[in-house]
Amino acid sequence: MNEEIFEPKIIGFLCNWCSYRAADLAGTSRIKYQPNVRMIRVMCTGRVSSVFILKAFALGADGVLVSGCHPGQCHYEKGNMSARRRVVAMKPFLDTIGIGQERLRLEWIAASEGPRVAEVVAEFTETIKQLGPSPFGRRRDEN
Amino acid sequence: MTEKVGVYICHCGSNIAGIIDVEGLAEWAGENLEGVTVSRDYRFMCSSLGQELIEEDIKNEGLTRVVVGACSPHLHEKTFRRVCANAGLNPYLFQMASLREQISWVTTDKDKADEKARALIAGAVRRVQLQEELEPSEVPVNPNTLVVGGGIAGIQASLELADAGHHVYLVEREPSIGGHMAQFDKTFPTLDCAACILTPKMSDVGTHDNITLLSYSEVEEVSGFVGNFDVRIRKKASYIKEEDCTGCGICIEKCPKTVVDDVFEAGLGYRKAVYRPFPQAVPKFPVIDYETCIYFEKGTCKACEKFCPTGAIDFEQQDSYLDLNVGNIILTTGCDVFNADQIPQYGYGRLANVFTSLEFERMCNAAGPTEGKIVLRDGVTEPQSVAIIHCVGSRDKNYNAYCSNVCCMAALKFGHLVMEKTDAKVTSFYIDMRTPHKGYEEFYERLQEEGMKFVRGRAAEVTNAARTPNEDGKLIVQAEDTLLGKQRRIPVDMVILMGALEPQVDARDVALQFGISCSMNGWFTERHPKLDPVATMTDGVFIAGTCQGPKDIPDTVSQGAAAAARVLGMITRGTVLIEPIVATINEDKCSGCRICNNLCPYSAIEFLEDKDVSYINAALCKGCGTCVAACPSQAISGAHFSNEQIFSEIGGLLYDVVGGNGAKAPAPESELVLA
Amino acid sequence: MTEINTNQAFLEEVISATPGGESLLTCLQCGTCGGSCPSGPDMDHTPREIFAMIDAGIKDEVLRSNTPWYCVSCYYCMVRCPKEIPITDIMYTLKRMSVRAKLFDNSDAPDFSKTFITFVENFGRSFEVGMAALYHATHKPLKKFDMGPFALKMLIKNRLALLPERIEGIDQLRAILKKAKSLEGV
Amino acid sequence: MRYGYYPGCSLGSTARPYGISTKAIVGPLGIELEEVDDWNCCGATEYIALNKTAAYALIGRNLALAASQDNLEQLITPCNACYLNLKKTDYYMGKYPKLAELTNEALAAGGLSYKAGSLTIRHLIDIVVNDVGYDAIAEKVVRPLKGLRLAPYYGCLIARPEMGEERLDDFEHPTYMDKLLATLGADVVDFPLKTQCCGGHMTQINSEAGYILIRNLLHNANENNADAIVTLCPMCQLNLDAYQSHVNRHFKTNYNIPVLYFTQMIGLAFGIEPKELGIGQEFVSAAGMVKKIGTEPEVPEPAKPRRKKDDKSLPMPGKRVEG
Repeated sequence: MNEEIFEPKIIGFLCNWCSYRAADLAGTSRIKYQPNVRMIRVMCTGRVSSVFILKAFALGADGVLVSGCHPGQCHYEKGNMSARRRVVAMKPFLDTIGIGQERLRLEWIAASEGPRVAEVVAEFTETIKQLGPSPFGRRRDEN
Repeated sequence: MTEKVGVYICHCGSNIAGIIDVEGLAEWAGENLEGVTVSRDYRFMCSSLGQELIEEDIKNEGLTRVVVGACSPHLHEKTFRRVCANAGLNPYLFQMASLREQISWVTTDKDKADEKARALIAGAVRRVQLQEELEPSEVPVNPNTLVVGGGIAGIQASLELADAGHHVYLVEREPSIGGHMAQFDKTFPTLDCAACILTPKMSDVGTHDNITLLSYSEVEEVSGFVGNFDVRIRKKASYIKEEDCTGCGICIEKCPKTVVDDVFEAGLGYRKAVYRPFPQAVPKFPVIDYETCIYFEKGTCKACEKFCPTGAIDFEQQDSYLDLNVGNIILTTGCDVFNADQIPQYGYGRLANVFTSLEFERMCNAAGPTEGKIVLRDGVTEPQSVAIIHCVGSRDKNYNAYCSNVCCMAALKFGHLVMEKTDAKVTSFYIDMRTPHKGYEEFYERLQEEGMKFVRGRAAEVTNAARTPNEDGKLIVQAEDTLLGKQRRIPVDMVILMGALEPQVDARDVALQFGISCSMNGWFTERHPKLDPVATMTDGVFIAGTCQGPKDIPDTVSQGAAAAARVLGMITRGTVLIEPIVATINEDKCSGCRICNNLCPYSAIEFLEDKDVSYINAALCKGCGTCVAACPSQAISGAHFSNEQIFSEIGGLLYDVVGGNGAKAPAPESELVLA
Repeated sequence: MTEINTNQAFLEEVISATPGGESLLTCLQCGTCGGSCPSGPDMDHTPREIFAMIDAGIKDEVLRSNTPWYCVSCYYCMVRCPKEIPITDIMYTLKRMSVRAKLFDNSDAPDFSKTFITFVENFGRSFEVGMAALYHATHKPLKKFDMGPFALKMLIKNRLALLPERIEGIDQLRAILKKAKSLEGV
Repeated sequence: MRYGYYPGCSLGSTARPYGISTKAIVGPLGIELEEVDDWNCCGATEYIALNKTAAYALIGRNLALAASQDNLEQLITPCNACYLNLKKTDYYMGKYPKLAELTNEALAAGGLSYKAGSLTIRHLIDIVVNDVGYDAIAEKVVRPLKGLRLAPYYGCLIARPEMGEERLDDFEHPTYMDKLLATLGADVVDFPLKTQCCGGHMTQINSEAGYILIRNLLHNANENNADAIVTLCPMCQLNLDAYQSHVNRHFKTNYNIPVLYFTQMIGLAFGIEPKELGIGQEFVSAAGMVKKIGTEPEVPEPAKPRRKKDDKSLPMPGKRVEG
């Protein structure tokens, strides 16, 4: 797959209560956005361990998006805060192992913020396009 | 381990098939994804025929796993789990891929849509093969119900449940139930008197054997889960011994302190420091307002105590607490009204004869500050002309973008009341007249016949700056009459601002307390906007009335009854299934570091001193997985969201990336690939 | 006689030429702008009508109307608009369009602006005497009668500069404005 | 307190008294104004009517010059139109990247550039009431404006439009000048038209339309028995003052209301000689008004009575009277 039409493969971890529902809302509202983010539903961003994120990169993801409820709106009271601590802590590590912290993004998207999903996906896809393919992502040509 | 996976791709009519090549997708899954033994596409998987299709395959083809690529799991996961169960397959061996919400509805490029669809199916297929049989635990439902908020919604819900023979705890923040409806004089479109239809229901609540009325109280804490909530109520000190008080009202009569009543009288009238919001208040007991009572301020007075015939006054009284256990909760916390002085050009607070809709409701009310007389701020002069301004704080991005639903009809009601009680001319300034209910449009026509004038144009400003003699001493409403395309200045004596309905100021805190979510505006979010309007995402917590969004009395009452019906369903069933998505600790791996102990929001994790390991109480665990992610020694595993399951889902999603091994069988145990 | 839907591109033109113009799409025709406008009574069409006409693509009639020229830039409409439409900026956009399309026949307003900027472009400062003279002489010969004593009185009151001030960096300013105009394709 | 100073064209001519009085009071107030070198006209409301990019570039040049002038951070102007243009350009360049790009491309042709947010643009009265403060002003009042009934007239462009988070005051009914005049000892009219339009350029392009707007303002000020209208904008002052006789002729009225700048009122209260404040240069003479200073007010404000038993009047929102 040649670079000028590089289409990032992004893994998204969305919490069941806010962000995944926001994605549902974006759908029901027929808001169009890039197809680059492939989403995984978790009950809470608190469940998104560093292992998930590293695994995604290890398997060749160009970017990882973690999205949960706004601070204070977490369905489990404060799981999203643990997620934030974890993401913050990981960023420098991603730099050191040569992946680059820009490839990991944390976003608060409430269930009612359908349009926000489209925005975030657009922005993040653009960021990753600028960064180019992940050093770990060795592509096989699709047919 | 070789599983037999069945893959089912739904067309959802053209909703999915219109963008995604569903036949191609099913074919591809069958050919490329290891473990897939059956792969079909069908027009409507959720239809009974679609469901039978899956059941047949499970029985005849011996499927051990099922994947359905259709809509969001939030819509039909339950449906298909039931299908599996019917065919004897554990429902947790099923996985859903949201092809519609996440692809066909949001993607324009068909090829890219197909690519993403393959990824989602691959992810689901790989994940499902590692999913494990789970058994939801069944817990009994406590038949008692907590209703929060004593407005008409809460009253309706409480009576429905109580009449059905179940106990209700009705909590009300104010000294009396009744809510906004109790402030009104008439109700549209039938113009029957609000008090006449409300007060009987209020006294029913007050006297009902199955209702414990907790007025002047607030919910302090909520814990537990559907079927079995623990709730702590704080009963605010009223300094009145209810057991001794006869409600004779002598204390109120004798109280020397008069203050403006900003709550029930909407700031248009006065009350004493010891007060009962209105004569028909339920319960009948007055309360002493700590903030304004002379005794609490200066240490002397006690006039009420001196004159109370039954010695029911108790200045030493403290807040008391009440711990309840209930099976279900109905939130009917209602709404607030827009604070009109935020819009300077309408002059509220600056121009004396500009009133808010709530002030005007009180003015019309025979029991209100003016005994129902419609007068200017001086309290005596009857207006000759009245302007009613719609959409004050509604349909306005500067304040609230939404339509408040009731204002147009309330404006018509006001028009009628003004013309009935005075000789004043009434002009309404509207953007669009919205009367979409039974008998509403007819009411609009009736007001036209009664001579109410309508200017289609949002009032631009209300000013007291007269330009011509006929404007002198008047309030001038300036607006474009959009049907004429001309600017008009209409001099009037009185202006009524139809303020928007807004969420209660503390709505977000309440939502957080009960574990439900709010819309961006602050309205409580229902489980489904059309098909599940009174349930919330939290099982056992229901919502009704204006806390869910602006609505009028008929809709509010229907929702109150609907919520009660949902609760009755739960009570009748008697038990409820708890999702088995909980975390468990492998004692051999646990290092006893206790990191997880404080992380758990529900303190479901305790430390077993004797074994020196942590232990999770499944009954309290809600399955958020925070502890699982945090455990340094990987000793905690989250059912249905294990590392292995998520890893293989990632692998599938990245099927088209070398290293993803998308098409191959999932790696059984997790290896941390970063060497 | 303009027929409806003559120019569907017009709406797009207006939007793209106005910062934040997209919100014009959400106009709900409430008339808050027309109601708030100090010049409302003197306009051929209220701002609200202008927006409906833009939407309908009645380009010529919009650019012929005096509405944008009667805008006094008081910004009432803009802060009151429930859809946060930058109405005043849209009026500026329409002024520019109508000047370029040479469609606004009563040339007083545009020429007042033109006279004004002539001085700005030549001196870097505005200059009332010159303006009054040039504008009223070229424009309202009849009004000269009225303006003569007016200007005189201003002089007596010592409130008119007799000679235009010229800034030092006038060439720099000209270069900037020249570049700006080329960027806008004028 | 040191600020960059952008006087604007009119202060050298039609608004010369504004310039003079400003210079006269900044000293006593401890304000240090450093004029922007070689500033140019802001284009008023006219330039943008013909060219958009050029209009922003025209203003951009001033911003660029000020920002590069020994690291000024705050830019002050006494003219509402200049204030709006400078502030709006800074705000839009921040809000609309494309606009910023074009503006800077043009500025580059003159070897200049400006980054949105480098300067805080403020109106003179903003620093007077907020940085100096009412108390400091009150201390310097030696000649209270007792006996004067003044109508504070803000005009449009200082109150609107919305330009980012921080706002001087309400869009429609600001009160900072009311407070200022009260601080100076004057009796202040609650002027309902305080942010209404003075006619702007209508006096030039359609005098009839312009006169009506001016008439409305004079009429209401007159109804409120104002001894003078106090402005903070050259355009407002010019229209209300210089055209007052035209208006009288046109509508057969006989308004005679002097229109002064807030800086002149501060000067008077500080005991500065009227002449040194440019008083005398106005069309409608303020001599009578000046004489009145110190006399007893004609309309004494009735004190709000406590609510009596028989008082039927309804409580006014915000203004609570307890009984």
